[in-house]
This record gives sequence, structure tokens and C-alpha cells, in this order.
Amino acid sequence: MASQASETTPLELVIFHDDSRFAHDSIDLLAGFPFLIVKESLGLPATIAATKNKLKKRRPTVIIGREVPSQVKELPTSSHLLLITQAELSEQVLNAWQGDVLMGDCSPAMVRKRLSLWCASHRVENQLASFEESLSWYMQRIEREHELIEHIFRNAMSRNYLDYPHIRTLLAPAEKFNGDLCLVAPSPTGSLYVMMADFTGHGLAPATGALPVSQAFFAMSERNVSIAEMVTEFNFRLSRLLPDNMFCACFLMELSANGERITYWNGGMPPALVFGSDGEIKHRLTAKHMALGIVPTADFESDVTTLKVGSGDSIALYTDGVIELLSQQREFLGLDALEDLLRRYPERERFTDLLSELEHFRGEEPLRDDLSLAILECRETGLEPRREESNRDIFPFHFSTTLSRRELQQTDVVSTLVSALGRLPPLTAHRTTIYLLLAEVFNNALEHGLLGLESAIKAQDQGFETYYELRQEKLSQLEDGQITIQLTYFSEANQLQFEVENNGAAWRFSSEAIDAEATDDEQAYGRGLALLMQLADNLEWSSDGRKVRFRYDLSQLG
Amino acid sequence: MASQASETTPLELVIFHDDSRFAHDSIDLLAGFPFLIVKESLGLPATIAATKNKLKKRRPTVIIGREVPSQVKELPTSSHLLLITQAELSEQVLNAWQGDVLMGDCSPAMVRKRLSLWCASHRVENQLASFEESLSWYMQRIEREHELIEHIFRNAMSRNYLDYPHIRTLLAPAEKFNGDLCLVAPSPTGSLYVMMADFTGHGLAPATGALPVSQAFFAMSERNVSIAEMVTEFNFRLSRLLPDNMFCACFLMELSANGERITYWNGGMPPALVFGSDGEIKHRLTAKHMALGIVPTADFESDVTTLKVGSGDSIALYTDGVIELLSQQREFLGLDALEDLLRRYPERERFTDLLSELEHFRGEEPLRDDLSLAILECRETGLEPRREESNRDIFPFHFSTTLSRRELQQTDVVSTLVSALGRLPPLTAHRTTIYLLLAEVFNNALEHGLLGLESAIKAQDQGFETYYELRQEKLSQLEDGQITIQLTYFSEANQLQFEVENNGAAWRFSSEAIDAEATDDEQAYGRGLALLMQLADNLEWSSDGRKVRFRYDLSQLG
Amino acid sequence: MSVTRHLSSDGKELTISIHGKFDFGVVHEFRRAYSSLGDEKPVVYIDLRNTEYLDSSALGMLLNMRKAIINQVESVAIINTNPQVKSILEISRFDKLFKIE
Amino acid sequence: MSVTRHLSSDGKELTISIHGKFDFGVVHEFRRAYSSLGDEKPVVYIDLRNTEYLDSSALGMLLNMRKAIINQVESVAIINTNPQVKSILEISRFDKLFKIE
Repeated sequence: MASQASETTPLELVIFHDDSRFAHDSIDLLAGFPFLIVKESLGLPATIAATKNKLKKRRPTVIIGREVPSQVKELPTSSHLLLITQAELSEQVLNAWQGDVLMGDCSPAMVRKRLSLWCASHRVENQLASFEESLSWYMQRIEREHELIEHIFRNAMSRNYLDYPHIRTLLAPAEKFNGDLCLVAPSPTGSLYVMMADFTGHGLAPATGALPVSQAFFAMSERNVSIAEMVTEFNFRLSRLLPDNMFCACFLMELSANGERITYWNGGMPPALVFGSDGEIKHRLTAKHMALGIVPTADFESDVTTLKVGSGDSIALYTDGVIELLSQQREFLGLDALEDLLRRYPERERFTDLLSELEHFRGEEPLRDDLSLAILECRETGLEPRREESNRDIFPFHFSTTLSRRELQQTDVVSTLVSALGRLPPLTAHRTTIYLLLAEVFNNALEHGLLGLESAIKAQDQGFETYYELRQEKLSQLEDGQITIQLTYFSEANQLQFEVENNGAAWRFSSEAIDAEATDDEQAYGRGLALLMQLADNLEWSSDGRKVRFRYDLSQLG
Repeated sequence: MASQASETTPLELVIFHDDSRFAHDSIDLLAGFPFLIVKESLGLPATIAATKNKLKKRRPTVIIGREVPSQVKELPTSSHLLLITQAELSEQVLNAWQGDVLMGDCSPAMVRKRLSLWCASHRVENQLASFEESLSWYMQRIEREHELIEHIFRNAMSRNYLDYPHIRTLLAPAEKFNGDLCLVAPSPTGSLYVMMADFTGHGLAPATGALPVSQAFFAMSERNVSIAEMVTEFNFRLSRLLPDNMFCACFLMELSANGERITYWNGGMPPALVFGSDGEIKHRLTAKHMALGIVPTADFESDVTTLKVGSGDSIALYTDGVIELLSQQREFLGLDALEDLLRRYPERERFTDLLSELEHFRGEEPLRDDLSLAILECRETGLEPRREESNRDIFPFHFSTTLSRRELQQTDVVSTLVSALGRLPPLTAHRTTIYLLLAEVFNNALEHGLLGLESAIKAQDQGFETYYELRQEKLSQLEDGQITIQLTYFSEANQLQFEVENNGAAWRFSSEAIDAEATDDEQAYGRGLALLMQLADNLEWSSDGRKVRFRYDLSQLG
Repeated sequence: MSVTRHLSSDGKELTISIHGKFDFGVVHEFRRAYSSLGDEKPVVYIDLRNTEYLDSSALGMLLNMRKAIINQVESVAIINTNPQVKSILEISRFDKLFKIE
Repeated sequence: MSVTRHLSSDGKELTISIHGKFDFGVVHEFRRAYSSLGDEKPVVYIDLRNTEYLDSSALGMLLNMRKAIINQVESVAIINTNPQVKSILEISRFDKLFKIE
């Protein structure tokens, strides 16, 4: 006991006593114990009220009397009080008195024993009180944290397209907030992105990770970024954001607009399940990668898998929480059982039955983990590809440029022109086609007119490469020659006229040759002229083939 | 006690006894107490080892013997053990025995008393143990949180320009991480943004708030966004992000490139102090606004204050933590003392002295709050304004457009043209000037040539408004008339030629009039022509003033 | 919202910002922005940080403003000009009438 | 990096993406992208989601590719075409030779 006492500071006592011989002997005894210090020694107050006032909360107090002081019966409940008396205690007093007692007839060893036990229990209670305080501080803190996390998730999700008509979801957080993330967004080409992610750790990591990941997901979906680039970006962000021991399992997929193709990346998630309308499990899309936030960008593997899916197929994405669902018998649901459920309820309308079965399996057992399940039907998404708005502001113009050796060698003429003039209102929605047409006639003028290249080279083995190497070489050696480009927009007709002229060699335009080329579907060159003939109106060559002029009708869909 | 016992479930006891009459009587007595349940009653094991094996941690166990069983001396320390015996206990046994004791000669009332005290202490210890477990869980969680927060802050700060040569900072977090945010960034025009912010709450709120706020700060600094717009954006983000009871006090300022002007917004921060090189406190920039994250956007007040500062002045930004710094005598530093320190150490070189004084004031007292202090010298920033790269790609071109009634009425001609052609390489860096010049001659052609407006109207009271209302009216009534704009870039000369012609009324160009106008510095109209004469080369009017042609030299700085 | 105005709460600074194009299209907005100046003789700042294009009518409006308010204000400064705008203002000799930054 | 290639780890899909401009400037890169196909007769996807401009040499390169690999692959599909690119491919009758999405 001495060794125990030395480990802690001695307990400071306040003593009330009746000034009897017994009391003074007891005080002397108490003062002799190394684990006690008598801090104050006071006479017994005359009234209960006075006694109560002098008792301080949790201050160890000893009351000593030859007889039992009349006050003790009405003193407050406290294990911090000890009564020492020589008198026999009646059953009534013993029941009423909430503190400890020590009878005067004990041996000194027993007194020491009792006192040291009393001290120990006093210390434990103090510790308990301080633990209680800390705990309530932590709990408040956690509660604030929950609020914050809820806010963040609500924000992160506000653009989520869970209303997409061909997806059914069950999103059941184990706690107030969710460590799972199920995101859906349309792409501008009409395809659909779906992400199912599961962050490790409690509230904070998912919350801080969810915000940048969901922002990136929605922004990149709008820009029609590929799955591989998306996961690379997510991984980059999360690697920087999350400490080493935290990560994010993720299944990210894109369903093509026609509903026939799935491109996916699975990092650390359970296998997504592709099943037919009859419930047959056709594919298990298992994880080939580590979860996000672990691997540095340089080592990150972004390679995706593409899969043909049949009409009527569906795909089930889900987090760990689903297959690790505990039954009341404390058995895991397991992958087999999930597959079985999908086999039994493959139809869209039976999704609620499937949920009831899960509910039934779980019974009264609380959720241990967040549980998210999404079933997406593989069918035409029905999402309209976004078209660039065709601005019919009227703006007739004529643009011409005459490019000489230096300009031809140094400038990417077609790109420069199309990216500037493509901003004029009538042309905006047609940039890609205008580029193709202008590139065709400009390259013709440069390659055949000025550089004297023969398309026939392209027909040889490796001909394409040879041709473009030759082009490069001849262009750098070009001594003179110029190309004039004129673009004229006629607002009445809504047509753009192209006119491109060079001062080089004559070039024989033969429509038969073009026809022949164009009908040979597999010939790799000469397609440009064929395209030109199909897209252009009023196509005409003049000046021995040095000058070409045609119009392109902007009324057709961009 | 009965009422107490009913509040908690009865304690389950395991009893070891020597099968004596005393033991059985005691067991009967124990079984009679409503707050106890005898779960198992076993004979005394033969050996200590066997006894030890049967004792389970924290299971309340009673050992009963007529004599003291020889084992008790060597049993493990546990307050969960109670020894009941009829024998007198020697001092040696009492000192060795770590559990509680109950002597056989006690009255039944005393037995009940002792047992209920023992039960109570048992319960307290159990509770303590479970609190201890919870606490360690929470502490681990908080530790993980700290890691995460550190990561986030490190990321948020990675673009911080604390190396700016004319700022000195003291950034002392109270804990491992900082709830203060001190951000510095240059603007593209050469001004400098500085932000000092102080988030309420512990680690999490600052961490989640710091990321989006610092990202927005750096992105907006690059775009040279005004202080008012910045704080509006921060407030918008934080209002969405932070729960109602959390916010972010913030002082945001911009120092103009010449170092003579400060624009600031102070929401809930202590007054920033502007002081002269002699230490005189010249201004106290007190908060006029609520902190960020409280007020909804509609009610948010973004109005800023602008202040002239003298050469040699400095400005001290700091968080609460500085003036609420506690000394070892537990006194606050206070604003007056901080001002006094600035008065005594105003010079750049004395910053370390100032810090030593703060250090000295604090002594051994731990930091209660994050403490951030930044002193910025108000002098020319020396940051180079970012110029748009002047791309000297050669690209001669000629652009012409002829605009008739409908186009003139419906299109913003000058903007449309400049934003498209301004993307052609030689023009990019000169967009603003090209706009001015083209607007001048185009508006001349439209207003004087086609609409027949007289500049003299502008000289009347409210003339400007009248003039432009008239312009609007006449334009909408325009029946015919056209304007031809031709822009030609001569790559050799690096000049852009403007040619604008209208088919309207003749217009007399008088260079004397222009000279007269131009010399009257304060005349509000006619300045365009004067500017034209100064910026343009080869300016000439023809066709009775219906046609103007001039060149602009792109070799001058954009 | 292409012209915004902020009068500081002590009435000592008025900041007028023009976003995008500064031309006759904002003539009313601009006049409104300096129509009430308070009694504190404020310093007026014309903030052109977001002004990409301006034409000579903008110069006229600036001069009109100056004429209208010069006796009720402390001074007028044109601030946050980009290099092209700054050189236009200097060529127009605005630096004699305004402080230009 | 205007042409990227991903061969799936089971060797059954090869995805080739072209960023920005698809023209003779990427002729070598593009050929390299389909030079090794593995032994699994992969499906080849030409992903044009990031292709803003293309010219007729791109069409030629696509045909050359098809000729070179058609016997070693399962099929070739051109995917994620924007509406303008799609209509160009259809006018060129590429829909007879490639699956176009």
C-alpha cells in the first residue's frame, strides 16, 4: 500500500469532529498515514445547514464523533464522506448514511486497510469525473464534426443525377452520414458516368475526400473526359489529400449513349455484376487496381476495361457493406447470396423485392457499414447529345489571306484561321467541318500545287509516312510560292464560300478519278476530294486546277 | 440503498468458499440482498494457480472462509475481490491483501452497508474502464484527424507567396495544426493580395474551410479579381460549407503596385494597424463586417475601404491570438501593448526584437490560441505586371465585312470582330487598342454618316445621355445604309490597316476642329478623333469624309 | 451589373468598377454610380481591373463625371488599369486630370 | 501525348485516343499505337472524345490502320464521336467499315 500511495499525491482531508478524546486519537492516527494529509480540522457545526455549506463537492471529508453526530442522517449522498465513530451504528443510521464508515473498535491495521480502500475509491471517482468531462468534450466535438460532414456531403451531392430514369439505388449510411459515394452524371455526348466509391475511415476522410472528388467528377463529366483520365485525376487529388493510411475504393464506369458498351475501372471494389434480363450473371467486373489515393501518379495504372453488353442487361454496383451485411444470426450475406438475389429479381420492377429480402436478412441487426447498391439498366441512355448552339446572328464577311514561304513554313494556318474565325457567330457550331474542308483544299494547294507531291506515294507500303516526311522536307526547302485563302460568308444564303488558290504547278482535276477513288471504300487516300464533293456546293476548279472554289451550307446540322 | 440498487441491474457474484458453516451462512446472507445475485458458488481451489485461473478480470468475486485461505496473500491486486472471514486478520495479511474485507463479526446491517459500498465501487471501476476505452477510441480518432488536417493545410498552402520580400510573418499554431490562414499572392497587374483569416472551432472547420478558400484565393488573385468580389465568393463558399455556428474572421487586402494604396475588407478581425517608419500608429483598420460564412449572399456586405498609405508605412495584420496572448502572470497582451511594440520596433530589421518581446511576455505559458502576425511594408511591390505575350507569328490577312441595316441593328459589330480577329497571332496583345480604334471609326460612320447625329449634342447638359438615346432611336429606325469595314494586316510592316466606309451623309473632316478639341483637355467629346490622330499612321479621309483609312503600328507595346 | 459602386461606410471613398466593355452602353449606369456622393467629399476610385474594352465615349464619360463632381470630392483616381488602357489614358493626357495607376 | 493507347491487361481491348487535332502530324504516333496488338485478337476502340479537328489524312490513317490490323483483331470501333465528326464519318461511308458510336 505504501508503494501505491507513493505513486499518487496524498489525499487532502477535511475533518469535522466532536473534540472528544476518541476524535483526537483518530485524528492522530489519520495524520500518521503517509497517504493522507489532514488539511483542515474543524469542530462539528451546530446545524445541518452549516455542515452542508461547509461540505464541498468531491472534497474528501471525515466526520469523527464518539457518538454518531445527529447531522449525518441528513447529509447528502456522497462517497466522499467517511464517518468514524466509537458508537454502535443502528441499522437505521447505516441505511441512511450514504458515506463510508469506520468503527472505533477496529485494529490499527484494519483502519489503515479501510482508509486506503476509501482513498482508492475516492481517486477512482475523481478520475471518473474527469473522464466524464473529457468524454463529453470529445462527444461535442464529434457532433460538430457530424454537422460539418453532413453539410459537405449535401453540397457535394447537389448536382448528382440520381433521378436518371434507368438507375435504381439503395443508399443506406450506417451512421448519420455516409462514407460511400454514389455519383451519376450525363456526358455531353449522351453517355452516362456512374461512380460508386467507398472511403476508408470514419466521417472525416470521406468528407474531405468527397468534396474534391465529386467536384472533379461533375466537372469532368461535363467535359466528357475519359474514365482513365478521371481516375487519374481522382487519384492525384486523393493522394495529396489523404494521409497514407486512408484511401478510397472506387468503381467508375461510363455507359455509351447507345447502351451497348461499358468502360470501367475498378480499384479495390467488390466485383460489379452484369446480369441478363433472365437473371443470369454474365460478368463479374473484378478489381484490377489498387484503391484511389494510395499509388503515386507515376505508378498509377489508369487502364480501363471495355465490355459489350446486351440489350436487357443490367449492372449492379455496390459497396462492401452489401455483401458484408450481417444477419441477426450474425452471418454475412456474401457474394453468392447477392448473386442469387439478382437471379431471382432481375427485373426493374422487382428491385423493391430485392430490397425487402436484404431488409429481411438483416432483421433487427444494426448496420455495421455503409451500404450502397445501384442497379443500372444497359440500354440507350436517351440523353440528348449536347449540340453547340447555332447562333444565327447575321454577319456577312470576307476574309482573305495570302501566305508566302515564311508563313507557310512557320504557321499552322488552318488551325489558326479556324480557331479565330470560328468565333464569328454563324460559324461557331460548324468548326469541325469547316476545319476539315479548309484543311482539304489548303493541303491540296500546298502539297500538290507548291510542293509537287503525288498522292500515289500514299498507296505504297508505309506510303503515308513517306508522304508526310517528304512533305515536311519539301516544305522546309520551299523557295517561293504562295497560297491565297478567301473565306466569304453569305448571310442571306447562310453559306460559307471557300476559295483557295496557289501559284504553283497546274493540277488536273478529274472527276472520274475522284469517283473511282470514292467508290473504293477502302482506299486510304483521295477521300478528301470525295468528301469535298459531298459536302460542298458549287465546287469548281479553275486556273488549271490552281484555284478551287466552293460553298458550304451552314443550314445543315453542325 | 434499495432504491439505488433498483436503478441498476444486480451484480453477479462468483463465490469461492471453504464449505464451512460460516461460509454457507454468509452465502445465504449474500443471496438475500436484492442488489446481488450469486451466479456461481465454487469450492476453494487447491492451489493458487488454479484460483488465479478461475479469477476473471473485473468479475466481482467473493472468497469466504472460516479461516483466511492461504491463497489470498498471493492473489492479484484487484478491487474486485472481497474476502469474508470469521478469523482475525493479521496486519501482514491485511497489508498483502489488495481486495476489500468483511469480518464475520459484523452486524447484518453493517454487512449490508459494506456490501453495497463494495458494489458501488465495483460499478464505478467498471464505468471507469469503459470510459477509458471510449476515450482512447476518441483520441485515436482525433489523432487521425490531425494527420488529415495537416495534409490538407500543407496542400492549401503550397502556392503561398510567403517569400514575398517585403513581408515578415510569425505563424505559430497553438496545436499541431493551425486554425489561422495567412495567404499572400501577387496579381497580374503587379499588386499584392494578403489575407489573414481565423476560423472558429477546432481542426476540422478550418481544415475543410481552408481548402476551398485558399484555392479560390489563389485562382482569383491570378485573375486580378477585386477584394469585394473575393470576399463575396469566400462568403458564398463558406456559408454553404460551414454549419451555422462556425465562421471565419477575415482581413483581406490588396496593396497597389505602386505601394501607395491599400484596399481592404475586415470581417470580424482585430484592427490591422498602419504605422509609420517612426512607429507612429496612423490608422486602425477596424472590422466593419461580420465574419465570413454567416451572412447569406443576398445580405452580404462586400464594401471595401481604400486608404492612402505613405512611403515608409507598414501594416500589421494579426489574429486574436496575438492580443490575447497570455503572460505567465495570466494577463492578456492587449492591443495597447501590441501598438507599443510596433512603436518601439517599427523597422524591418527589428522584427526579430518584436518577436523576442512577445516570446518574453509569454514566458513558459503555453499558447492558448493560434497566433499569426504579418507585417507588410507599403512600398512599390516590384512585382512585374504580366503582359500578354506578343506573338509575332506572321499572318498577313485581309478581312472585310459589309454590314447592312439588319446587321447594324442586331449585332454588336466591334466586339464580335475584335474577339474573333483578336485571336489571330499578331493582334492578341493589342486587343484593347484595336477595339478602341475600330470603335471610334465604326461609331463615326454609323452615328454621323448613317444616323446623322451631331456631336454638338453632347456638349449640352445631359448631352451624353441624350445623344445615345437618340442614337438608339435613330438606329432602330434606320431604313438603309451600310458600313464596310476592312482590316488588313501587313506582316512586313507589322501594321494593321483599318478602312471604314459608309454610304451615308458626307462629313467634313476638319483637322483644325480636331486640334481645337484635342487641346481642350476637359471637353468630353471629340476625344476619339484626337486619339486616332495620335495612335494612327497615315490617317486619311476620302469620299467626302465617308471613308477613313489609317494604320496602327503593332510594334509599340501592347 | 456592368457598373458597380461601393461607397465606404464612412463616406470617404467611392469605388466605381466597370466590367467588360466601357462604352455608351453603360452611360446611365455610370452616371447613376456617381449621382450621390454623400457629404464627406470622398476620394473616387474608378476601378478598371475588369475593363477589357473601352472606346472614346468612355473617355467622354470620365470627363463628364469629373466635371460634375470635382467640387464635391477629394480627388478622382483611375486604378487597376491594364497596360493598354493605361497607355490610352496617357495618350489622351488623362494623367493631367486624374491620378492613374 | 496527342495519341494515347491502353491495352487491357487481359489483352482483349485496345483503346487508342487522339487529343486535339487528328491529322498527319500524328501519323507516327498513331501507327505506333496499333503496332503491337498482343495475341488475344482484341477489340480496338478509337476514342475521339477529345478530337476537335480532323482532316482527310485522319480518314486515310484510319483506313490504313484497319487494313493493317483487321486480321489480328476482333473488330474496330470508333467511339465517342461528336455530332460533326460522326456525320463526316458517315458521309465518308466509314459506317460500313467501322462500328461508329
